[in-house]
Amino acid sequence: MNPPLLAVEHVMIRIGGLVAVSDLSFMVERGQVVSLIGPNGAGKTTAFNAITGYLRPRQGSIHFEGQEITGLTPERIAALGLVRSFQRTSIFGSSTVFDNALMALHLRGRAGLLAAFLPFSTQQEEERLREEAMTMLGFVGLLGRAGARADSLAYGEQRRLGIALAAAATPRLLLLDEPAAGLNPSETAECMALIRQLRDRGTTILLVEHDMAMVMRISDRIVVLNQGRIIADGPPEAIRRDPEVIRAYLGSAPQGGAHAAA
Amino acid sequence: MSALLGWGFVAAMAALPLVMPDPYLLAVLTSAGIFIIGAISLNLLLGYTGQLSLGHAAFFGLGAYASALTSLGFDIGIGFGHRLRLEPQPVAVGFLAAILVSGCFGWLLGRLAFRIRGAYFVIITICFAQVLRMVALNWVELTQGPMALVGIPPFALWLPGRGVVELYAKNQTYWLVLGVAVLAFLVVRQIVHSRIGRALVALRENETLARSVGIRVTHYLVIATVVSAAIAGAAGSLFAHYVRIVDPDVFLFIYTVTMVIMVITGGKGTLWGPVVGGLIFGPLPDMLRGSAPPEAQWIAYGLAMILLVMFLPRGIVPAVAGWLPARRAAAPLPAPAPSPVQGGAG
Amino acid sequence: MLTRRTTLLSGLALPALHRAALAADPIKIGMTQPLTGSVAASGNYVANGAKIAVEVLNRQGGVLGAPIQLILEDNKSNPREAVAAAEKLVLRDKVPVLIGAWSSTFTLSIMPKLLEYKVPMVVETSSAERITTSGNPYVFRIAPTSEMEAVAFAEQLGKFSPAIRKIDFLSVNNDFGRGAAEKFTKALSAKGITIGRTETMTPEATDLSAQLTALKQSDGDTIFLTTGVEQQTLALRQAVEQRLGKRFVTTGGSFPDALLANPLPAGNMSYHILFYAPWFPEKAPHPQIAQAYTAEWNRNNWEFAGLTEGFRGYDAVLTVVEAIRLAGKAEPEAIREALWKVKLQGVNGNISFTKEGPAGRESGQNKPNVAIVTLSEGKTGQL
Amino acid sequence: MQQALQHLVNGTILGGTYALLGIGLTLIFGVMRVVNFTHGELYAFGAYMAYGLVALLRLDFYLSLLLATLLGTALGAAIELLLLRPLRRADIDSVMLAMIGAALVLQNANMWAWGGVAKLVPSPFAGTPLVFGPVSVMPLRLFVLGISCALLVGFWLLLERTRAGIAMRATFQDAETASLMGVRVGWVSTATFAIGSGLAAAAGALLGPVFMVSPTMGDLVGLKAFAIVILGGLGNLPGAVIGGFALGYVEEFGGGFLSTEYRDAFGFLLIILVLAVRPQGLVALKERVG
Repeated sequence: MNPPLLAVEHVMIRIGGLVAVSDLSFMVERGQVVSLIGPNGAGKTTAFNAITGYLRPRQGSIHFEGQEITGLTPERIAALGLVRSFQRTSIFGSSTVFDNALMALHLRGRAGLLAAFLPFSTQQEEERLREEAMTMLGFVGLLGRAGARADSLAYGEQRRLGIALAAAATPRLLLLDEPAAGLNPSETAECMALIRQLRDRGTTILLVEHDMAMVMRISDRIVVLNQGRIIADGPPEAIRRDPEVIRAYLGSAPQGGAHAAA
Repeated sequence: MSALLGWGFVAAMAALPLVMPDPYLLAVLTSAGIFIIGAISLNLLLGYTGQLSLGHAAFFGLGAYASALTSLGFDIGIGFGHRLRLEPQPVAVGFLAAILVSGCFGWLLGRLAFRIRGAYFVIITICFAQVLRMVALNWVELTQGPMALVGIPPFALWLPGRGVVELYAKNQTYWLVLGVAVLAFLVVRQIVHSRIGRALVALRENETLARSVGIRVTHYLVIATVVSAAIAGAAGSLFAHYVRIVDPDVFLFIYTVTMVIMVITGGKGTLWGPVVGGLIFGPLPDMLRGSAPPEAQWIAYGLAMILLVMFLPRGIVPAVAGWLPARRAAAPLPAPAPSPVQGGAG
Repeated sequence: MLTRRTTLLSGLALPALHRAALAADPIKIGMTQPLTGSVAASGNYVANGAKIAVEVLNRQGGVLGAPIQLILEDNKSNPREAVAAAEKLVLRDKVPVLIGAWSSTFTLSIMPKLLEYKVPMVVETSSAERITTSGNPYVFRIAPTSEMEAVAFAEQLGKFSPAIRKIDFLSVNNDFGRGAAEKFTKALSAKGITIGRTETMTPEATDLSAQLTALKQSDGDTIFLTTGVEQQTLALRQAVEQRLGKRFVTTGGSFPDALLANPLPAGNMSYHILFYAPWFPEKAPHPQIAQAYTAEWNRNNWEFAGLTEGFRGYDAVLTVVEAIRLAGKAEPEAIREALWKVKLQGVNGNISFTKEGPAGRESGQNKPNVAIVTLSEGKTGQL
Repeated sequence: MQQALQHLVNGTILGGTYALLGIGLTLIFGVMRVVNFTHGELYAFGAYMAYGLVALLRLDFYLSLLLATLLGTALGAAIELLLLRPLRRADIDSVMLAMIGAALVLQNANMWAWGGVAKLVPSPFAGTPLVFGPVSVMPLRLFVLGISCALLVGFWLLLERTRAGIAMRATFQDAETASLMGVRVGWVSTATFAIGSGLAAAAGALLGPVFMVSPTMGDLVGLKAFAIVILGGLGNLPGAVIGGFALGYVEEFGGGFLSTEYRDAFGFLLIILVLAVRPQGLVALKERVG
């Protein structure tokens, strides 16, 4: 039997003496959209950072496609096919949108130092990368802005570019950190459509999101974190009815809780 | 600047000795040219990776020593009764040795400093140059210490039909330095426009994001440091065979400062920045000669640095490129033409 | 001669000849000294000495009926700038003769350019042996080498009481300091003196306690101190702090003048090898010349201590101008040949050049005089 | 053994002065993220002011030291207002280059004004050492050590006990939050740079009489100050004191027992070692990811 795409087992993380995540275990199966939710400070972003190598867990292990990735660097993990987006807008601000896409396609290229001096050897690769970049920009609807400086884009466009950058190299698992944060309802709808398209393309998605309506509609499975540990794990309908989840949200979180209870 | 304009500029510089055979002008430009090569190499680090190396004179000096020692030969004890000997080699071998040795030390520093950014990198590079200076000063058996390596042969080139020719005349050394500068420029340009260059710019602009899309920080920083150090070593070699004496002062901080000024005032992260900055700040000290008391010349030099940084913080080349109307704004989709990554006016 | 030069330099030197040949123009002398940077103090002293020599000579009518013009370029205490300064003087100002460049390193960096442009240079301060032994026929040194200084000193050993038996060195870590330690070791061990340890210091160092404490452990009776004025002062003062209780002899011709106004505590006497002792101009080899130099210097209200080094520039200009007079024209090759014929009375003594280095490519070397001055409680005396 | 004792005393005295040099630099870096290349020149400035006041104007020695420190503080404030404030939004290398330019200007202005010849500053202290058994020390150097310690303690009190100090520390830790809490970061920067410069000038005024005063005296001192600050951790105040003493002892014992030739290299070697072995311990701020 195949191992799950991502398996997080008994992970504990400390940040500056505080336990941010105490005992985290969950799995992500291929082809799903899984959401990681929880009140503010529950440790969602910390968990993301641990999975993608930006933080090293104190205990526990993380496996990707059966291979242990605990303690690997972010770039190694990305090379294995696990890429993330960031909560704060994260783009290469002073480069053009098109160059942003090309940079994000790093893993799709091979050319090394020697190739830089043999332009003919890489011509084919460069052409292919440019095509892929255009395709990706078309996919997120930014083709018309390819020549603009990335930091001149509107906020919603920058968020979409952020997702495009993470998805560019066609990872097998894509971690999206609050992709809809700060978006208006129509932009949120576009964002949801984008996530569905990515899933249909064969990319498994692990999502952290505050917008409960969106989470409930898009997720195949939801994992609920509170105070550094998992309090529930199941399909949306089950989570909606879970008493502990309701208590956690009503007890501590001002926003989002209403959605959950609704 | 389009390629045509660039080659036109090179042709004009190459024709200069024929049009204006003033040996003093050529001497000043040759000396400036050597430091422009250093600045071009520094720009790869400072401009494209964002790492400010204030120990760049270390690579320059290593190149100078490596080249001088290879062409002079040496015979030193390496402990346990063994000796390491080298017979004097042709200057061209020294030039290659300079590139190799500096490149190796670049690798070392790149590995050593791979976790270190910003001010820490600045200071570790300063320390690196200082330690090398102390070694050059005190390893008398190899370097002659403060007594300096003298009698270094001038450049020699193998020319078809004429055999090996020593380059004494001003215009010949000028052309050689110009040639190496063009090569250095092309090397940096190729790297900047390649996949590696994109990775470097990505790391500079947003390291966290760059790592998340799989760009290996250490790997690319080390590549940049090695190439940058190797080119600086080539400049050091030219310096050694031009001045024909090498002493521990080649590691002086002021040499690094000279290169940093060229890069930043010209426009870091633009291919032409170090060239433009170098053509201003290279000859500036010589142009100031005789104009005022020596201290005042230094003060003018310092003030020029400050004013340029304050009024053209991004450097001359980006500022000029900004004035040129709408060249970039009107640019259509970059594909399929090769897209200069942050190439500025390059 | 002319044709060879023109072919070699592809015609570049030709304008220089034309310019210099015009008799009505002033006759130019190029000089490069460290006027800024770490060794600027001494460089300015030497430059001042040269300036007053030019004034004195111009008052007497210049040379060959033309006034003398001194063109001074800063070498910024660094070898690259030394080369730049020399090229500017030769190529832009077309000077037929150079004086320079204080430190041995700066002089050595200019030397290939002398061969290239075929311009002679009078070396006024640098002490490294190699300057005159490397086969550069354009170099004429009036300054003593460390070896000459050591040998001259060894002749005066008998004047010390109690006698010197074992010596240590405290040397600045450069050409000058290391060279002196080597040559004094050679000259003095030949006289049966035991050699102890050698400690070095970087030129910029101000705290010498580690070196001095280490030297205290030696059982030598005398320490030879070779460095610039500033470090001489520091070392002598800090030696009192570390209670070294040894005799100090400074070499190299500079004098820690700051200790005149701020003397060391009573009972500390130091010895200084000088090439001109301005306190006793009447005892100089040619008192009249020395007094003229001293008077001119004081008229400018320059620091008295500068006299000990300024004479180098003064004597260098006297030498160059005498060579121009003998040559009868201000042309590099003629001046070079005339320099061999110079027989002159300078502040330091008689100046004339003997041949040194490989046959056929000899450099000129003058044999200067040495004076040993004592300093105690802010008062100088002669040994 | 006697030698070791003397080295210990020498190292302590040297370390005290190094700590004084380091603390101003580390403060400025910590609050302003500026690598201050004018530090050595402010040191030289303080020394020249002390020389001018004591030797030329014949003012009282102690008063002169105080005035020299205040003048250094004023010069620091001027540099901050004229140079650093307009460059607040510039990136680190532009600021560094401007500071190097300022250092060139200051050094050569010193040279122009005072000439290249080194000066001795007369002091009222006896020229004979105090002797304690096998070790000896100059009274002037004890005075300098005492004042250095007093300045370090006074400075610590300023940071801990005063409103200005609290504002500085807050900026030190997180400029953004500090400004949200009502700290006027601009003026904190000016004050910090002025105080850091004042400390450098004080070090110069104190050490001028111990050593000598010359236009290039700031060069080596500037480099040493970097060494001290890196040893202790950039922006770490107690670290600068520890780094100062560490460098003093390393140089003194290394120079005394290993090799005087490499005496000045020991500090730099130590830094490279420290940075190579424990870079993570020295990288001051953790980036927030996400």
